[in-house]
Amino acid sequence: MSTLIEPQAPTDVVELQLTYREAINLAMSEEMAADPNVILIGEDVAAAGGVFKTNDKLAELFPGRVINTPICENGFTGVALGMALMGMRPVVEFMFSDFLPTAGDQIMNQLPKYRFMSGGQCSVPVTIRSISGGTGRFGTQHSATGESWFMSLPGLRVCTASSPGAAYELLRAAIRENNPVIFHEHKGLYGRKGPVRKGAAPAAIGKAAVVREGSDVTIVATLMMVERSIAAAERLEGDGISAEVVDLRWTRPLDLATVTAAVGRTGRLVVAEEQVHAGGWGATLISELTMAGFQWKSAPRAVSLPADICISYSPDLEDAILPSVDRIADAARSAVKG
Amino acid sequence: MSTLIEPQAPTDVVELQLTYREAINLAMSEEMAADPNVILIGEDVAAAGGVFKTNDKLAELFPGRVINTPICENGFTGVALGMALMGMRPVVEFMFSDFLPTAGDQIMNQLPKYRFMSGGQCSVPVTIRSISGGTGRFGTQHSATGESWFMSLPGLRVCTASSPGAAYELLRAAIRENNPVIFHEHKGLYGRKGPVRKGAAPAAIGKAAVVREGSDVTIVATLMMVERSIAAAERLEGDGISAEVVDLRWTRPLDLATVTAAVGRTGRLVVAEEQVHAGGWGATLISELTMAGFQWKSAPRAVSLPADICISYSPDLEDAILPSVDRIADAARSAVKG
Amino acid sequence: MPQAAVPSRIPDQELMRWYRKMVEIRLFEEKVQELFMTGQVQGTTHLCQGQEAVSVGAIGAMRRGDVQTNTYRGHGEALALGMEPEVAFAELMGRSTGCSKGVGGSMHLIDFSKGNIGANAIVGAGIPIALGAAMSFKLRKEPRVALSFFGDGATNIGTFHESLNMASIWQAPLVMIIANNLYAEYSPLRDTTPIDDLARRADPHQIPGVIVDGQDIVAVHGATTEAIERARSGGGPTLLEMKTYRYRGHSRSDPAKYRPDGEVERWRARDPIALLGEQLAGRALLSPADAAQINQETQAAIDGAAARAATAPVLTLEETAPYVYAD
Amino acid sequence: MPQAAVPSRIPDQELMRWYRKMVEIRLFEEKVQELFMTGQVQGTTHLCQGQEAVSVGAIGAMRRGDVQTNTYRGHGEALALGMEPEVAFAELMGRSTGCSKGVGGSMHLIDFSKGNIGANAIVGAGIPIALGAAMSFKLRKEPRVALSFFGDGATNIGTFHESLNMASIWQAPLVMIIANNLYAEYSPLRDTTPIDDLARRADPHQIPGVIVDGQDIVAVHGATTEAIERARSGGGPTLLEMKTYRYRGHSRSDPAKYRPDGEVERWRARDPIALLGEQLAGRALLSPADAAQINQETQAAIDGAAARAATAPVLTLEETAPYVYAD
Ligand SMILES: Cc1ncc(C[n+]2csc(CCOP(=O)(O)OP(=O)(O)O)c2C)c(N)n1
Ligand SMILES: Cc1ncc(C[n+]2csc(CCOP(=O)(O)OP(=O)(O)O)c2C)c(N)n1
Ligand SMILES: [Mg+2]
Ligand SMILES: [Mg+2]
Repeated sequence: MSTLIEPQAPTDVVELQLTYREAINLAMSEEMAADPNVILIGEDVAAAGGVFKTNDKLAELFPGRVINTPICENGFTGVALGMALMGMRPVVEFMFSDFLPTAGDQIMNQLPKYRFMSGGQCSVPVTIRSISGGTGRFGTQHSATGESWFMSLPGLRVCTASSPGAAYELLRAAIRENNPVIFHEHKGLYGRKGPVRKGAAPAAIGKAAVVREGSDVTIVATLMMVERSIAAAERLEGDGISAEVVDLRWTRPLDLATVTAAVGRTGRLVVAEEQVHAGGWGATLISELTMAGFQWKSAPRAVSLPADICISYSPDLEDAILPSVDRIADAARSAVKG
Repeated sequence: MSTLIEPQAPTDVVELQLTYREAINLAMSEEMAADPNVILIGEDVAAAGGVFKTNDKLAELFPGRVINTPICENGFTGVALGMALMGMRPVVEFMFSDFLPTAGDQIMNQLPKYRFMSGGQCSVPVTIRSISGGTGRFGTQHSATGESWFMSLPGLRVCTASSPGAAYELLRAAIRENNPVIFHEHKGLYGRKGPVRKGAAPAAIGKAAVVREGSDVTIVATLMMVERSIAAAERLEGDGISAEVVDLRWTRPLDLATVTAAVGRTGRLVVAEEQVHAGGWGATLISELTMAGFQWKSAPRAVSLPADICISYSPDLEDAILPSVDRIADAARSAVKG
Repeated sequence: MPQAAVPSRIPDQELMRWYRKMVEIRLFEEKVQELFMTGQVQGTTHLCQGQEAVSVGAIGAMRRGDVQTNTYRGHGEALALGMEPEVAFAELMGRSTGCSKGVGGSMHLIDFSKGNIGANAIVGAGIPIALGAAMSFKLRKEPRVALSFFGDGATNIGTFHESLNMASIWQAPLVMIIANNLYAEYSPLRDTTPIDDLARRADPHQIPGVIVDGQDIVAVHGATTEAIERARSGGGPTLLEMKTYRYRGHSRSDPAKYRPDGEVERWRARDPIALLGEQLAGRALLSPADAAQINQETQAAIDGAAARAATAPVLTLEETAPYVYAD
Repeated sequence: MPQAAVPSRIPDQELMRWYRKMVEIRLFEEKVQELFMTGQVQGTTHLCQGQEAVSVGAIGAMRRGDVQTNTYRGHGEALALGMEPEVAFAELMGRSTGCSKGVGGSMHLIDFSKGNIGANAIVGAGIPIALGAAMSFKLRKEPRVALSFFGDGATNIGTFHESLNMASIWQAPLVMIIANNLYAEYSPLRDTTPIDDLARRADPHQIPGVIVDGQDIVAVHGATTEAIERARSGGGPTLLEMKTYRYRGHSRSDPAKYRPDGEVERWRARDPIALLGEQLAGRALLSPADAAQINQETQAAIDGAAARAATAPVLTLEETAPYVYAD
């Protein structure tokens, strides 16, 4: 991670090959270098660098600005809110997204509503970085993505990062955003390597990205499901099916424009989601498109977690429950071929 | 509330005219009389009878079984879970549904997952009675229905009561259910009077109810939106439009069978929901029906809270933000007439 | 348990200002009750009559740049921080001229320009928020202090303890103020809390906990000044327990029948306004006629403020949209 | 701060049982580490080596019908409660013969039939659950007690304090046991907690807090017996702080570099198994040869259990569905 030792002001865009972990680390160090109000707080974020080591070296590079907390998610999320009210831009790390509910009050009643209740007197630039998702064999209480838990809350923004490049550009956008953002990292992606455009502009808030073009069917996905959808699309090529893949990126706000344009090109939609369909962004997208009178060439499909089964520890069971490349490809195939 | 003084074992069905508050009180006292394991805990539930007085006399009728708690929602929800593991059937009152997130961990990580994580060794018969919704001028942090917040969680059941009769039959079902149920009462309905079939069987878990028949358009609603939908349907009669109203009753599980049959009769759907559309049961219903290949006569419509505005205290603003009879009728009319 | 130190002598002028402010709060709350009865204020309100010395005394110890959070029972703090009664009434009436444009209401009298950075409707939630403000001061090496006001009932929710612990390890410039009015809604303290002296809850977080006579504004001011100056000079947080009482029920729908006979009367015998009035009389600063005149003037100002507030417009839903997201 | 009373004399047989059980736990955990390295156990594990006396001593004080909750670091409690190592290994390997059918894994060794009503992966969450169990005993007038095991780090989360408060006002038959192993993940206690003696946290909830030498199983057993019997006889809850240490890092991915030089060695010098071994040797109950034989026998049993566990089948997804909802 030699790129991180001497953070520089972003100048020209340089393409690097970084892991997802390194991309997050780079985004953190650049934003901390650019603005002294950016700080990082959370459990074991300092010397230890976080449980998934995304914060490596930050404590050394930015003395006093990387702050370990006791175990008290609701409390330290409230602390971040208070800091933000006084002009700081705290980034808060949650070790696992399953712990977001332990800070339920601050996340649902405080962060999103604080500005509103005051009649717009303040802003709340807090970024919660939360470690999401399965494949780790962490069992029932440590494997949720939680990417749609808070998508109904006005005042909040919810972001998901699917690749090193996306993580770099999205995290910088989240930190610069003047409203609270829950930023989901996927624990199964930390080791993935990919291109990162160092120095590129932060991503646009609320914008989805077409990550693969195609003409027969559109697959919309987030987090780890994006790479699985791309793999499915590659596999479908062999069947003569051209699949487009959209990385949704934000579950609040939903980028209906990009998704509608994409599905408009293909007429067919598969949502690939590492969550139960009920109450999620996949259902919301399908509902919004249908309400807008979209003419489906074939009924949209969802590849999701089962409605009524929890995630197990057992590796075989975890593999069986997560949407697979096969299941995504099958859904897309049946959307096209019926 | 003389019906409550001497709870009797339910025998024949007697139709009474009760308020929603009295219906809940009757259900509580009957279930407490029927099973000594049923107890009630929460803030000020005992002598005070709860902030909305639904627990009137219960503490006197059932000495030692109505237990006041300190203000610590996460803690006392965990207490209820522990009691349930030992064979009790605790009912927990949350003063306002906005406080459910303060017990986020117990509600999202413990109640629904406890049985699963143990490989089915236990059951968790906890009922959370939660006071939901607007019209009270309670402002931004005391007006949520929260009826869809937990609808994605396997292991949980989520119920809503729209009338005195429904409240009576549903609450008794919830208390008898061997799995955790979040039972939503609407604070704007406590004074409503209506028929209650005392002694009738508890409602079926997960079953919606057609509360008004009609042939042109189906309106699906919960809580206070049910009476507003019925009022809208009555108004639509004047326009020659015959509207069916379905009280969804459960947001987990969703009764797709009843809704599909209903919409199958009319071909048109309006969801009337006191919540943001994104991530809610309305979106999920529309998505499920569309994925199942439903042939819409016209695009389904949602009457919801705005996606990006919070609820205000100001009475005018609260009235403006809540879905009104007019808005529901307009949506149904446009579904039918285009 | 340390008791508050004997306060240094307060200038007469200052005492008179406090007296007037307490009267203003008292009459403001009376007016709110009246407006409630006539439907001009709706929903709920949580009046603070009886607790005026806590709000005015503690806030009197703040300096420019200091901030505080409070609760749904926050009218006293809002007025003590200098909110105009008209602005507060407008908020309670849901008018656009309210401090929070009428979207907040009685539970959210907020004014950032006066250091009033939050009035929270969730028990306990304001405490870590104040701690966060304090930590921003510490990190930026600004000589500023944050206060948080909350009730006895809030000392049973986890967030309070989490905040004590963090405040201690970080030695944050924070002063936590319990207005122990002996009740949380309908529950007497002893039903929900196994101790009487809540200041003890600071101890296992290695924070000084101080019991203060919350009816004696001079004691309140003295103890808070000491805590604030310790915080400002790097000495870390303090927990102050103000022993006080609310004369009315929890909220407008509560007749407060659960109180033992004579309790209200015993507390009224130590009314904070009367106590300060006696001191002022002792110093020949306030005659009965002066007191009557202050009451009269204040009442007139309150009545005028309420009347003016009632004429302001209400926002449309669209006009509230910009308050959701900042640009 | 009360120190544990001098315990009454424990029968030799019982001491020998404890010794064997501690060795079983020690070797079980070694085997888990090995299985981790070979990929037969995946995800994460949190080993309890060094803390065996806490689990075995405290659980030795329970009677039939008593229950307890513990945490992700709960292998010691599970085995002390009598879970067969094969069943535990099977759980860690995700097999259908595991106590939780393999759906739970290392963090959820649960067996209701043995009073093990929960192993929780959320810090602090098991405490109110144990309190609920205790309250059900109290309401039904059953002479049963609930225990809850958790770590030092858990004393900073709100739920812990909420539970102390409720346990006290209700005088619940609950014994809360802090295994203070000086670290919460990578954080030394002193970085996150302003005090050393966590038993103090009981005080402002009017609960006895007792400091116990967690390496001395006789002391652990004595203090827990006293607390349990007080609870059983209506005397209310107790908070026990067991001073102990984990030899390994927090979880399998942690090399525990953050420890000061010599610390592990100092704690190993007071190894709970060695300490009890010395006592037993002093009573002529355990020769070096006996100890070696126990080790050998236990190792063979552990190896056999792991090997057998590895042959069991894994459930299908459909087979796990009935564990979600009860009928
Ligand atoms: C988390 C939460 N639970 C419950 C409530 C409902 N509630 C509002 S005020 C109150 C009592 C608070 O008592 P206390 O802290 O003593 O403050 P006081 O009202 O006496 O000023 C309760 C239970 C709430 N607002 N937030
Ligand atoms: C609410 C919550 N926050 C964070 C975590 C992550 N986590 C798991 S164990 C642990 C440290 C707990 O330390 P302690 O309570 O001392 O127990 P020990 O691991 O030392 O046995 C942390 C932070 C969690 N599981 N739950
Ligand atoms: Mg109080
Ligand atoms: Mg520890």
